Amino acid sequence: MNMLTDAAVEAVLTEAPKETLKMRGSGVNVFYGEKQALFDVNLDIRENQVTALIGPSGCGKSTFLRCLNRMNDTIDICRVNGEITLDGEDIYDPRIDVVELRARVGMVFQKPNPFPKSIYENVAYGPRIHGLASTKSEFDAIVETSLQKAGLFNEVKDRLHEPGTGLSGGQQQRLCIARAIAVSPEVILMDEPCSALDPIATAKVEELIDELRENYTIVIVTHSMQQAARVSQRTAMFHLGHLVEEGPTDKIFTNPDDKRTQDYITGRFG
Amino acid sequence: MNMLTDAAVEAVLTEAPKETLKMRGSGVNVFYGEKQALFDVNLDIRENQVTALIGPSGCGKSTFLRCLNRMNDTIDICRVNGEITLDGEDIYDPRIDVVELRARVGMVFQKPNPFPKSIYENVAYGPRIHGLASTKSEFDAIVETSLQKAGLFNEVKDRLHEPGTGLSGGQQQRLCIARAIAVSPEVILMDEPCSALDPIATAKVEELIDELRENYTIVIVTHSMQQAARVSQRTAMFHLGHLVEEGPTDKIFTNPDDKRTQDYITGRFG
Amino acid sequence: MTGYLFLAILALSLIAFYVGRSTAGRFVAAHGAEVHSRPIYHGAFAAVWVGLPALVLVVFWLLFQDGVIDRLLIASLPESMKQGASPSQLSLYLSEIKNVASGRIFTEPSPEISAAAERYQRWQAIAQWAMVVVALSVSALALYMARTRMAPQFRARQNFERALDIVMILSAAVAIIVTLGIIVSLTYEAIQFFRLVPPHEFFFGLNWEPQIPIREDQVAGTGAFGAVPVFTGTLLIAAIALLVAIPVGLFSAIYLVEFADERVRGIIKPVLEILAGVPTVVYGFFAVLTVAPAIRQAGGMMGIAISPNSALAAGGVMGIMIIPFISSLSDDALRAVPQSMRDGSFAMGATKAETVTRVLLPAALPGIVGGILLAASRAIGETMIVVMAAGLTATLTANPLEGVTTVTVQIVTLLIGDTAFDNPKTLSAFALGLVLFVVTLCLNVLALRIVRRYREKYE
Amino acid sequence: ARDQIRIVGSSTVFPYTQAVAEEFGNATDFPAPVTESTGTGGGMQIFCGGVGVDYPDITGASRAMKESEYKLCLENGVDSVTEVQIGSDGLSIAHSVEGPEIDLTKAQIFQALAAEVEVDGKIVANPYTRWNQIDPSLPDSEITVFGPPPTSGTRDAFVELVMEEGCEQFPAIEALEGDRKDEVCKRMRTDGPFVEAGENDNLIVQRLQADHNALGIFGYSFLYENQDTLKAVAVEGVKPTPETIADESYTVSRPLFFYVKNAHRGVIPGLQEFVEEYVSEEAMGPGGYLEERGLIPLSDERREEVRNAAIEGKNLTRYTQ
Amino acid sequence: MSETTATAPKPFDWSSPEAMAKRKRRYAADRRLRLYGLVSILVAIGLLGILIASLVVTGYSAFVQTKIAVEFTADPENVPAEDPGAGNFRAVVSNAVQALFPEIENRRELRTASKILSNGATTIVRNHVIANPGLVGQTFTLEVPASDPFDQLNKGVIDRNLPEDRRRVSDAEIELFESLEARGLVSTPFNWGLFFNADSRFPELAGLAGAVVGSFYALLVCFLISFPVGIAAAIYLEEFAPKNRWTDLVEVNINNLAAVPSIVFGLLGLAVFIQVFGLPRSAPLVGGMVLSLMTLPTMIIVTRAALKSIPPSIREAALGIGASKHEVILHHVLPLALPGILTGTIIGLAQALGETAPLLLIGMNAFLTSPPGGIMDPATALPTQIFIWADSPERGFASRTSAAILVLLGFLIFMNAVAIYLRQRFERRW
Ligand SMILES: Nc1ncnc2c1ncn2[C@@H]1O[C@H](COP(=O)(O)OP(=O)(O)OP(=O)(O)O)[C@@H](O)[C@H]1O
Ligand SMILES: Nc1ncnc2c1ncn2[C@@H]1O[C@H](COP(=O)(O)OP(=O)(O)OP(=O)(O)O)[C@@H](O)[C@H]1O
Ligand SMILES: [Mg+2]
Ligand SMILES: [Mg+2]
Ligand SMILES: O=P([O-])([O-])[O-]
Repeated sequence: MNMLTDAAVEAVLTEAPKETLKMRGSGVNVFYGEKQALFDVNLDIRENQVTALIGPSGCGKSTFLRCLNRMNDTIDICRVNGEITLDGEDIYDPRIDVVELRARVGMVFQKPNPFPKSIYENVAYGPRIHGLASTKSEFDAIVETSLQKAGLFNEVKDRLHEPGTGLSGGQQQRLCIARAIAVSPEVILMDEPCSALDPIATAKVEELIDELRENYTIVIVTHSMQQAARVSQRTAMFHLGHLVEEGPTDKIFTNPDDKRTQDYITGRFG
Repeated sequence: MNMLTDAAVEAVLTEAPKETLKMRGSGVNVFYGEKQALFDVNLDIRENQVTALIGPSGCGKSTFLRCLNRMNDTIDICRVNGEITLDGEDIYDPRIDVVELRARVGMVFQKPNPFPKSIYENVAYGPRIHGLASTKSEFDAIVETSLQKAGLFNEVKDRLHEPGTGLSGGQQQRLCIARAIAVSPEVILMDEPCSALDPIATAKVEELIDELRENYTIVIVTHSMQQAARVSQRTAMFHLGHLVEEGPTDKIFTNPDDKRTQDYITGRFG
Repeated sequence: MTGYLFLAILALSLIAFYVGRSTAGRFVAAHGAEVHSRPIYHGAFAAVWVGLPALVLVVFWLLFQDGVIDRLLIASLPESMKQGASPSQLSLYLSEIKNVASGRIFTEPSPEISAAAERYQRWQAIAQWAMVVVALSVSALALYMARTRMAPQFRARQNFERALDIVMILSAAVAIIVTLGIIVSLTYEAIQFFRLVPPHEFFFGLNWEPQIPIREDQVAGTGAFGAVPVFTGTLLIAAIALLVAIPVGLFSAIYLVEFADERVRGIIKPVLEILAGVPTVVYGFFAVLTVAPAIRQAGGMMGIAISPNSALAAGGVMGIMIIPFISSLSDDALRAVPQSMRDGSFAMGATKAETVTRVLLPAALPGIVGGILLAASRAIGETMIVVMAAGLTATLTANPLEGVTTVTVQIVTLLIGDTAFDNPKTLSAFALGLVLFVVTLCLNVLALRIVRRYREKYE
Repeated sequence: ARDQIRIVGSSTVFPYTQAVAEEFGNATDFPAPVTESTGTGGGMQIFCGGVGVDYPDITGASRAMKESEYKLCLENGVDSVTEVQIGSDGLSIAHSVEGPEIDLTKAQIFQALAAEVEVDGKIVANPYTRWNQIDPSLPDSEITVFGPPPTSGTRDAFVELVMEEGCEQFPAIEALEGDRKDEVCKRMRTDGPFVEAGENDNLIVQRLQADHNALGIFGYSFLYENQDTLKAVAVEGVKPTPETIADESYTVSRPLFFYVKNAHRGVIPGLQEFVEEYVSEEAMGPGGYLEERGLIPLSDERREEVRNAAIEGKNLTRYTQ
Repeated sequence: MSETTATAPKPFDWSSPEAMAKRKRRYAADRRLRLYGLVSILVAIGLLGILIASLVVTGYSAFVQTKIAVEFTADPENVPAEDPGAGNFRAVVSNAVQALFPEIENRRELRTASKILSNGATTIVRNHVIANPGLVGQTFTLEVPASDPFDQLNKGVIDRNLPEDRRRVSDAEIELFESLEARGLVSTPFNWGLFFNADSRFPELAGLAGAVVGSFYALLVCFLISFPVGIAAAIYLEEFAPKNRWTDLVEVNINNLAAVPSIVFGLLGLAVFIQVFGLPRSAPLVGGMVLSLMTLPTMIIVTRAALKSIPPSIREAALGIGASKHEVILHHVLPLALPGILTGTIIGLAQALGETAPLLLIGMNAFLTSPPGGIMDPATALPTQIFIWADSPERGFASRTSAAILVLLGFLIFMNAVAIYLRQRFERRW
């Protein structure tokens, strides 16, 4: 674990006291048709921290992530049971409004997926449907702040009205992040946000995540151990649909309790 | 460059004498329509070595790779000039046979793209179209050897007749490698073969590359500096369509001549 | 009048929309983020509430108004006129009354009729006004109710979306209703038919001569109802059509996708699509006047006797018509195969032909089968071409040079102009239609199965 | 309420009705009648469906109303119908001008087209496939005759005027009784030489132009319009011309009719006026515009008689006595 | 890597003669496939070309019309000034013919001579005088259409060199006509009547206005029903309906509806719309409704395919920021699927435009001398008009039939062009 800087370790330690619970999954089981993809997962997501989900391919990281804002509802054969709460409220309660939930729990996908609209419209879309702004200048302000927070504004400020699909991969991913931020969610879910990016773009996104943590709660799925180590405060390790272990990132990476975690991490860092 | 093991350095040094030239690009310019993507690239590919192409996104790595087996021919707007030779023969000579060329210079893509056929048929496809085998047992032998070389045989030997698309991402990528090996190419081109894979699968593919080097010449594009350092003997750095510098991997990673290389590498390894 | 009423209802919904939106706008100003739905949804909700019920009411009113007034009118006629009058006579009275009422007087009407005409005019006016009043009050009431339901926490979006759902479900139901309508009407008449003709004769009989006398004194045949040759004829012609269309369509698609450049494809594809839109009558003429004589002449030169109504001519021309179904849909399907599949194959050193036949075609199979299925459906259901170019005589043969008849030809000749549904001749058309429906349904189910089974999924 | 006249019926009478309807629409303030061509039999079915605005006022017929049809009318309350003969139409048998001159007897036509014929005193399935098998003087070519389908009045007329008369020449058939005789005489062969070509006479005309050995059966007006490419086959030595048809020396000619629903007179605006126009001298008289369209006019007396009956609405009584 | 027990494959000599021969064969197969493709396309397009060429060859002459300039005198004796409409215009026309051929003395010959003018001449003159009441008592020149046999004679369809008994016009008639030609009274202008006249028994007067308007109304009704209903149904089935056996059944069933012979839809329309709902026979409203039943399956199938092709990532993106399912569809999916939907609409409408059989059943093959005024008036449609004309004995209708088909094809190509334009406008890449 020579990759984890002292600064990061320090950060984790100093932040420990102000940890409050944002989301909690208890006894989450997920089925795709007959097949069970998650088994009795219990995981807490703490406010203003970055939680990384790691684990080998197919272990259920994305599945768990998508439970957190009920994106799984869009898959017909998917059934979720157990309880997931957001600020103590059960998000699978039938009275809950999914639309509102998703506005509060934003999501950035693995593959950048901007709308085939202009950059401006991509960012303004969320505020527009949620009625967060009404005048042109309000929209302009939201778009600018969001793009700035996503570290994209300077690169695109002259081409706000050109299609978002014309950007490079890394730019598109940051555009998606800006789009997610624009509705001021409380939680942002990111599913392997850097897998399509080159190191420079990756660095930018990682920096961004670090900044966003001030105001948002972030859950990130990643295949890169370095990335998990660099950006997260807590790490959860999944294996074959089970949550193997969960804890402060430095602990998981230096001194995991579980043999499988150890193997997984060192399988790379030999 | 703490990632580069002594063993690797040693390997480079000990192998230096038996280096012979396999492919050479001289003065390669590539245009997509009006836009020039590569500028006067001169690069040698040595036999039985792994050459890594690195550089930021959009710098032309894939473009150069695709020149080496004329996969660029499939893009209407793409024009290539300059000279690229394989064993001293110009591969852009009109008399050259593309089919033969591509059989001799195989390719593995960034995203695993097995054919929607059985695992067996995926591997047998190349030998079948090239008429490398005629009897069932010959095919069986080729399929088995290729899968074994790709380190996949044990995992799939019971399901050879199930669809290749049903494999996991890492398995699919190795299947594509097996497919490429099956026609016994002389050179194998790999475009970010591990970007879609988890660390365990990545490790397996890297091991495989190292073994393949014995018999094949390999060119690999990668975004991961660690990967380049781990698997390659020579590294070429591209930037904005120009070849910035090229040399033995340890030299590039420890003591690059060019400021841009330095920046690019350290931009990640800070 | 009715037109104005529709306009008025439309205007009311528009007003409701603005009322809803501005009310919600005030909520937003007062309660901010606590308001559940955006103002526009409150507006849309109010508009739907105000517009839809009133429209439905008016449509139903219009459907029934005339019937009710007619009945009242007849009831109001003096006994002397009603006495012994048949319903048809009464309908003539009604017609006369209405003509008089609208001023089309050409002989002096009787006083009873004039009086009735006046009554008619009066009642119509009353009915019209009643409709206007009722519709508008329904709208107003709905507006009031919608307004009372509006509140910051009111889920206007969900409610509006539920209304949309209902509209969509009703639309989807139309397709089902049409099917039911077809099945019910065909089945009902087919049962009548099977009462007169034993099913085993219909399903297994080899002799089809439905021209039993329409009138007692006509003799045109003995009336044999063995449907086998009709169905074999249909299959023969459809098979010929597919034999023409599948290779031409598929090869065209392959060429357009893999060999032609984008610009050529942009022109050729729509040009080929014209073939599907050419009226079938035109193809009928083409088959009869150009293709059939040409085939016959060619046969004559080779010493082969060819029927003037040969299945080859009808099927061949039908094949031309359905080319675009196969070429366009296969083109789309081939195009949808990801580039990575092509790259994979080319990188192995495959030629274009090998890539197409071994990788792309299998991967695009579902789309291609879908196109072929649609084309086959068209070929089986096509009417005018075969009516003009195929024979009327049912021959049990697989020889494309002979004349055969098809289900659609029989249905048309049995039905056009003849609406007496009480003899086996006309009823047999429905039995044919029903069996055709079932057969094609089975074909479709089979195709769905095959596609599901052999589909090579590339994701 | 409907304010136009509705007409259905024979496709043979259709062109004449069209002409009158057009003239009527142009010359009067009544809307032009709506005319549909449904075939004689089909027209009768609809026409006899009932009285009232939902049913047509007039139906055209290329043969007289049959008793069964009249009964249908009665059953449905259509008890007063006027029959109006407008003229006659020659049924022509014709072929391409390229073909040889042909003169056929009705017996020969019967032998060529019937399902069963008499050979050597026995009734057998029709064995003839070439004309010269019937009579060596006829051309040595395949029998191919395009004719109308059983749904059309033209077919009925052809069977009645040619086949039934032709079969009388054969003693073994004559000796048959009742239904069986009817069947042998009236049934057309279905083994190929006789081709049922649909209702469209032009299609037959054009097929003949393409196929020089084939014969076709259709209305005289089609022959008249296509004299440059088609020529008539003489039947019993006579070719159809306006004169031979009018004087009935060409025996394959038939009267054309229309039938008026009297209950609709005075109710459907313009019906009476339309009938008057149809039977006017300008329309169906010699030199009238219907003659131009190919109708063979009636004799002067007959016209007078028909005109009076039509205008007065004389009920058809043939089947009620 | 414990698996490297297998031996290295034997090197393959790519330049050996066998290998070369093999490759040669493969290239030949490649060229063959390309050739088949090219031939297929050429065949298909060639057939379309033959079809259109044959139509043009027979139909082009219908686009011009022989006209004869005639001087008419509306003398007050025949045409009362107070009510010109009630005048005896037959007399006016026959007087004009007499004036045209002063040499003719007997009535019979005069009647023969007046046959050169269209039967509609009377109506044309009447309408002209009614429109210009000032003409009563005046002499004026009007170009009236020649009747069909002379039109055909003038266009060379009837061969003047054939023997008289094989000609539709006699020697005497030709002589009269030639004298008109010699006087320069015969002209052959563009036949606007083909587009602006309604149907007529007389080929020289017959036009397509009624059929075009009827087809337009019927298509309008068809579009207004099948477009929204088809799209709504497709959206429901594709996006909202649960995926199970039942929806499979619905899918198969909709595919199957596409195979139902159109005439069965006609039957259904006749039974339901006319007999149960009591809608008027021959009306474009009923025609459009029947056609929409027929196009609905096509619309639904194609729209569903278009919806399916929208990548799920777009939907997920929108859902992920809290758009409701309806909003996702309305804001993102539908606009992106629009090009595909348009293709479906056009194919469906093109099919409806050319469909004949069901219209025959609901009486849209009536003979009508004026265009319909609305969707409830009796009307014909282009294909049924073609059907009627094709069945008419007069020569003039043969070319008019082809011309009508060309007009219909023109319609079709126009619709296709609109669709392609719209498709390209809305096509967006992602
Ligand atoms: N839509 C689906 N239908 C059926 N099974 C699914 C579906 N999505 C995921 N699964 C299954 O659920 C399991 C967990 O999948 P998930 O996508 O959560 O894995 P993951 O940890 O995100 O893997 P990766 O790192 O490859 O993205 C896998 O076995 C997968 O095959
Ligand atoms: N098919 C194409 N058409 C047009 N331009 C292209 C095409 N493919 C690549 N380019 C352009 O050529 C340049 C080099 O692209 P290339 O794919 O070689 O980059 P790369 O180094 O492989 O980047 P990455 O790491 O993102 O894969 C880029 O600017 C790209 O936009
Ligand atoms: Mg995942
Ligand atoms: Mg690349
Ligand atoms: O239409 P027909 O005159 O042949 O009955």
